[in-house]
Amino acid sequence: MPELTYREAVRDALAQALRADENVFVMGEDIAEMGGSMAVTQGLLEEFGPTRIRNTPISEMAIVGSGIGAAIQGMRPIVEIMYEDFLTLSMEQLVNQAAKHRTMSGGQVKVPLTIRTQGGAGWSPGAQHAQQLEAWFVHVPGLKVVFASTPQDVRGLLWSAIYDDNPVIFFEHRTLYPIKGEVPSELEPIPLGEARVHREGTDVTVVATGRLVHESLRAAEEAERDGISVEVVDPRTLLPLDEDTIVGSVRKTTRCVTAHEAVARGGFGSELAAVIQHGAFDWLDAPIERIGAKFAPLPFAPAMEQWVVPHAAEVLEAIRRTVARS
Amino acid sequence: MPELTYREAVRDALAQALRADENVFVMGEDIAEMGGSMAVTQGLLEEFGPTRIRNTPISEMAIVGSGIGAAIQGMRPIVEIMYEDFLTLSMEQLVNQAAKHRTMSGGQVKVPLTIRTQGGAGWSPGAQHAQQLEAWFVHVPGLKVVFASTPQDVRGLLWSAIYDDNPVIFFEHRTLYPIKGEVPSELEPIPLGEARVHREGTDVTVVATGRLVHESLRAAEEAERDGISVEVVDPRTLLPLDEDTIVGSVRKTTRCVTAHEAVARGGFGSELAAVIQHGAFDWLDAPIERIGAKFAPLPFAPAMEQWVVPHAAEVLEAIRRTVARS
Amino acid sequence: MATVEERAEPGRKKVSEEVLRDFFREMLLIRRFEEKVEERFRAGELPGFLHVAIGQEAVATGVCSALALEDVFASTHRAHGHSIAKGTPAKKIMAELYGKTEGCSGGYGGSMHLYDLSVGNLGANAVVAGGLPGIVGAALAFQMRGEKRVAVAFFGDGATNTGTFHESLNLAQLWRVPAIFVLENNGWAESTPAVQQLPLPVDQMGKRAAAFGMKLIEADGQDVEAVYLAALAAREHALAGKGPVLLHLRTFRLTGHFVGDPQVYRDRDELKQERETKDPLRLLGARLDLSDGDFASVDADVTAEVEAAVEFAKAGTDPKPEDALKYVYA
Amino acid sequence: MATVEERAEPGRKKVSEEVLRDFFREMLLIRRFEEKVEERFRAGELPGFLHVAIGQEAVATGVCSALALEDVFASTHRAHGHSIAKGTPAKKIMAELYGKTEGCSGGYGGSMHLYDLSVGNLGANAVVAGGLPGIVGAALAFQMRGEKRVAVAFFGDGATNTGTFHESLNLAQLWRVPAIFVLENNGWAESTPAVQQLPLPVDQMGKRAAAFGMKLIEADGQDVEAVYLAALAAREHALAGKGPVLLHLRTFRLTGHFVGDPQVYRDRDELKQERETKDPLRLLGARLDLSDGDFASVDADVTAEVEAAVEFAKAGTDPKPEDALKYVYA
Ligand SMILES: Cc1ncc(C[n+]2csc(CCOP(=O)(O)OP(=O)(O)O)c2C)c(N)n1
Ligand SMILES: Cc1ncc(C[n+]2csc(CCOP(=O)(O)OP(=O)(O)O)c2C)c(N)n1
Ligand SMILES: [Mg+2]
Ligand SMILES: [Mg+2]
Repeated sequence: MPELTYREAVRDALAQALRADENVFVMGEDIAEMGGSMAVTQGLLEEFGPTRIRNTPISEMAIVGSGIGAAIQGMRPIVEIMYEDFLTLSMEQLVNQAAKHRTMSGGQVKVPLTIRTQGGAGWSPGAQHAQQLEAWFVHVPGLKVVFASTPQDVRGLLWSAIYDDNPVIFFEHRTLYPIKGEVPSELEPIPLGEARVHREGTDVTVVATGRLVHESLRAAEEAERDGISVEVVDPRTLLPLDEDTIVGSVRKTTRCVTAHEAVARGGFGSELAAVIQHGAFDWLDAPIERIGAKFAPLPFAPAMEQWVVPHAAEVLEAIRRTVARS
Repeated sequence: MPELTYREAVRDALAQALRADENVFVMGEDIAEMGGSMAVTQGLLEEFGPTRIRNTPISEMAIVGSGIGAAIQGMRPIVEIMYEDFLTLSMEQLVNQAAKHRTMSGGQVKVPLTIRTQGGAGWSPGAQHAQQLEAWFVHVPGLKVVFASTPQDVRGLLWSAIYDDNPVIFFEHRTLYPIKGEVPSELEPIPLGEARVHREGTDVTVVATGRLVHESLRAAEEAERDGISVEVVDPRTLLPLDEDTIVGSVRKTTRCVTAHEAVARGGFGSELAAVIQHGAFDWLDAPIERIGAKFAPLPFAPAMEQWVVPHAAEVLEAIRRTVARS
Repeated sequence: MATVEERAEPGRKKVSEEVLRDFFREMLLIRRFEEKVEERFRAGELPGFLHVAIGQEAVATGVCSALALEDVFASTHRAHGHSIAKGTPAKKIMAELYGKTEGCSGGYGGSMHLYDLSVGNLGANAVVAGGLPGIVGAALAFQMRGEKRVAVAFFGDGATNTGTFHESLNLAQLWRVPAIFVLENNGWAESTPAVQQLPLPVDQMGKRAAAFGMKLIEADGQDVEAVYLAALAAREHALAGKGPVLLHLRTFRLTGHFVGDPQVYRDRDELKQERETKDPLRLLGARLDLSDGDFASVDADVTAEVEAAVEFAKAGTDPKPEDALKYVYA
Repeated sequence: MATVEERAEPGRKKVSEEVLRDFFREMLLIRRFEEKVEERFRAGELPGFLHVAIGQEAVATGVCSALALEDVFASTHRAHGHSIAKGTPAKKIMAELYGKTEGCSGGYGGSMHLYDLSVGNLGANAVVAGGLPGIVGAALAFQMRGEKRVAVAFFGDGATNTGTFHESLNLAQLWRVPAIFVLENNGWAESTPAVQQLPLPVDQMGKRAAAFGMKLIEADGQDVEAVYLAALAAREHALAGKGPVLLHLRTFRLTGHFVGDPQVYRDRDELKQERETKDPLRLLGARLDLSDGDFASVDADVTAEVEAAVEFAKAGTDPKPEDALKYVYA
């Protein structure tokens, strides 16, 4: 199996989708000549030309909204919002328009739009360039929400998102772009709505997304040295959620930690905890521990930033806390 | 004690705050001559004049943002966003600016801004005029979030919000404006961050917000006829959350139902469930049941609308489910 | 201000009397439809939140008559007229207002969310300016595929204050997409008069086109012929690949903002005067020199159509509660 | 376009040579500061995301010199120059970039969030146009309290495409608040050239004022005297209660968008030519006819200040991790 970086995997999915269907096109800020602020779209302009690889003005509302309009006309636009912090500028179109057109029209309209975005701390950008906002969208019927953590997943899921007939908000994590991983030689679409069990285990389940998948795998290895067997599950699609796999895992292990980089309060981990405590109530041997960023806007100074967002150590401590309960 | 409607109680808090401090002013769409689309600000223009009671153009971003700027200069602006669905248009200013200025400035800046808004289903407005979006803001450090359910609470909490030195998003529920209730003859500020126990009980705790407080009280009365004793708690302030009162109540009753009108998935009830399962794990005798809107954009036709949003009946069923667990 | 060439002058008679009579019929249909909506709302039969466009019928008819079936549009909270004028049968709209499955949005939308893809209605929008970005995208799709179609957005003067308006026109002009932005300038945003919400004098709102270098065409929104000619010119411009057009139409809202609005904020005399001098149906009737008999026969005809629409709607099917979940995803 | 009276013509010499020499010193300080930032970033000493404004110093110095201490401003991701020019000591800014508690934002902000309330810096903003609405609000507060102060927003040509820009200028003009909107038009939004992001020709961005009926003042952004005079005129206008001003300054970004930007998208020859002909320091140096000795002495002076700033910053205190929670609420 070939190896790709996460960045290359995104690019490959885009390129293949662009080749496969002329209705697919990409638009966003600085995605053409510069190849995007994360260098994800590099080379696409050369292959597909400026009609299909479109730089836009700084106008997140119009970017998303024009994507919606084109999608309704049968295109499959992929729009890039440079940092997910700037999704705040397009919430109206995402929430009131993209998510609702289909229901409001009584099923006449389809919105096959993909909104790619990225974020994440770890590089001292300050408070406005590193938020993790996926939880908001899980609260919005009509949207689908994906957050991919590996090269293989990001490629297979992005393909499915592009060819899904619904608006999909597709989260990438900034610090994952350079990581490498094996991918199938042919792109294999990964259905939306299926979790991935990264590691089987018997004592605790860690349900993690994005960067925290990797931190959790690290924590799991550490825990194993202490004789704790950890199962690591990545929902990958946050909406719709693969409750069966997640709840099934916790029923097996009887303990659970949720882990994401987003602020813990009101985060996706809360939704997970709510679902899991309900579905695995009779199985649970310990309260579900939620790991997420501490409750503060992200400060600039590295010492504070690193302390605010979670790492393997916090996941490991939480694992230990759940196991300490008899 | 005098009786006021919820609408009058909001108006009274505004009027008293305007009288007490000349830094207080009100702005929003159609709040002046018309008195607001919910008739809440009626009469304020006459008493306080057009400088302090300001109609604005339709520009939710600028309304919130100029409120922030004025607040930083020492004013205490109260801005009204006509329907909370339109908060989607000001998310950038709410989340990236209002919530973060204080931290980003290393404590130099204060933002004593109140954002009043309202929403809620039950009158067939369709999908874009009845969302309940409070859960999003609970995920944003730096904001405070209030959702008041009675005349007394709405008056006392609004006063505290206006005089709080932080940005407070203040949710009112459309269908509550006409309800009546007793209020203290002198306005008594209610501290932010304190839950209210509406009704004591021993078998189940219902933690409810907004309209669902009233539905839950109705359900509790019904349940009592079956010999089930229900405690009803309204957090009132969603952020910061009075975990002690809520968790304490569930430790006592050993069962819990959360109830709000917002979509259940990813809603504030998930945060409550996550907190409660953690804090009351050893006490819980049944999984926490979450009641919220079903997973759909709100349809127009009354039969569908009524089915999507929850009422006393759903709360009652959930109460019964928790009690059925031995 | 637009040059004289860009203005469709009211005096310039280019439309045959026959066509004008058709316009009259349609405008009267819209009027009677909305009067019926007001009546049925007051009778407690119609749920929800309703806005009529009484006084603005010439805009709906004038613009939509200039469009082809394959052209698309997005409307606002004030959508009945646009929807009828673009070709959705009145009965399907009425059925929607009654929340029936026979409605043009299957009972899911309501008055503020009328859709009808079969005639290019991409949806009315209850968020001010919410439909504009989508129209840019629709026009972009037409441009990318080389289709000779235009995409049209209706919106009010209040909407021009939104960031969404600015971003949409800006992007449309940058990419020269075939879009027409129809500014239906009635000088009010709900209760807020022009002077309280517009930094430009109400008649100079066309200046907003200058911020984008966009083609501006202006016409008297109470004169259906002028509107029609202006819309034809706008469509021609857009289809010629010359880019989008801001079509500025000054019009008058001769009723409340919403059905049931007591209009406490409005000067009674002014309103009365506007009703007497600005009613597009009166103006067109006078111009056509309709006899009482002529008028009565058209009126009977459209009134019957509206009555039939109500019958159709009332006889319609209520959706099942659990159908709410039917279209969350495609 | 602005009338001739509204233009601060480059030729109109109104500023004494002494003042121009002060301007020169400050602009060189900004230049050396930012060169040092680039150097320290490449050396791996500075965390985060940095943007310098090399080539745009005349804007910072010209505008801020026209302001009083009690005037306030909001800046952008490209904030070092504005901050120095409004009076924050270079060392406090450098300490911020090093993430120290001695920094002007206590180490919480970083380069994109420089604050200094003591000199009226209400904060740099990493969200394009994010600071504009707040400036309207600040100006509103001044207006309501009858204070003779102006509030100033800096932003780029790219920012004029945002809805936030439109809503802010619209509201400011409607309410005639004493705000100055400084459009620092360098013809680029990151890698995207004017022609790909602006529907108007780059030199005609002043037309955006027409959408609001706002006063427009334009000047050559590379000529510090012209900028200064234009800013003075803008301030006078705003303080006279005549409403806000769009101050359009054409300028040039003589470096990458961010520190480390390889500028693959940029024509090398053009950049080289711009560096030779558009550098505001060269232009001012030539005008002042500075001798090599003069220049060297000013340079030594500001370079020493920058070195001292680095020393100060490096000797600063790192915040404690848990201080992250200190200012979540007031
Ligand atoms: C974003 C948003 N803000 C506020 C409202 C409430 N609202 C509905 S219609 C309206 C006035 C619209 O004025 P205009 O655009 O001129 O249209 P008109 O009603 O005159 O046809 C307002 C403020 C809304 N629907 N959407
Ligand atoms: C809302 C938003 N969208 C995108 C970005 C990413 N971004 C940062 S600077 C920039 C270009 C800004 O261009 P301009 O306003 O002209 O300022 P300049 O960089 O030229 O000084 C972009 C797109 C952002 N910070 N905020
Ligand atoms: Mg209007
Ligand atoms: Mg620029």
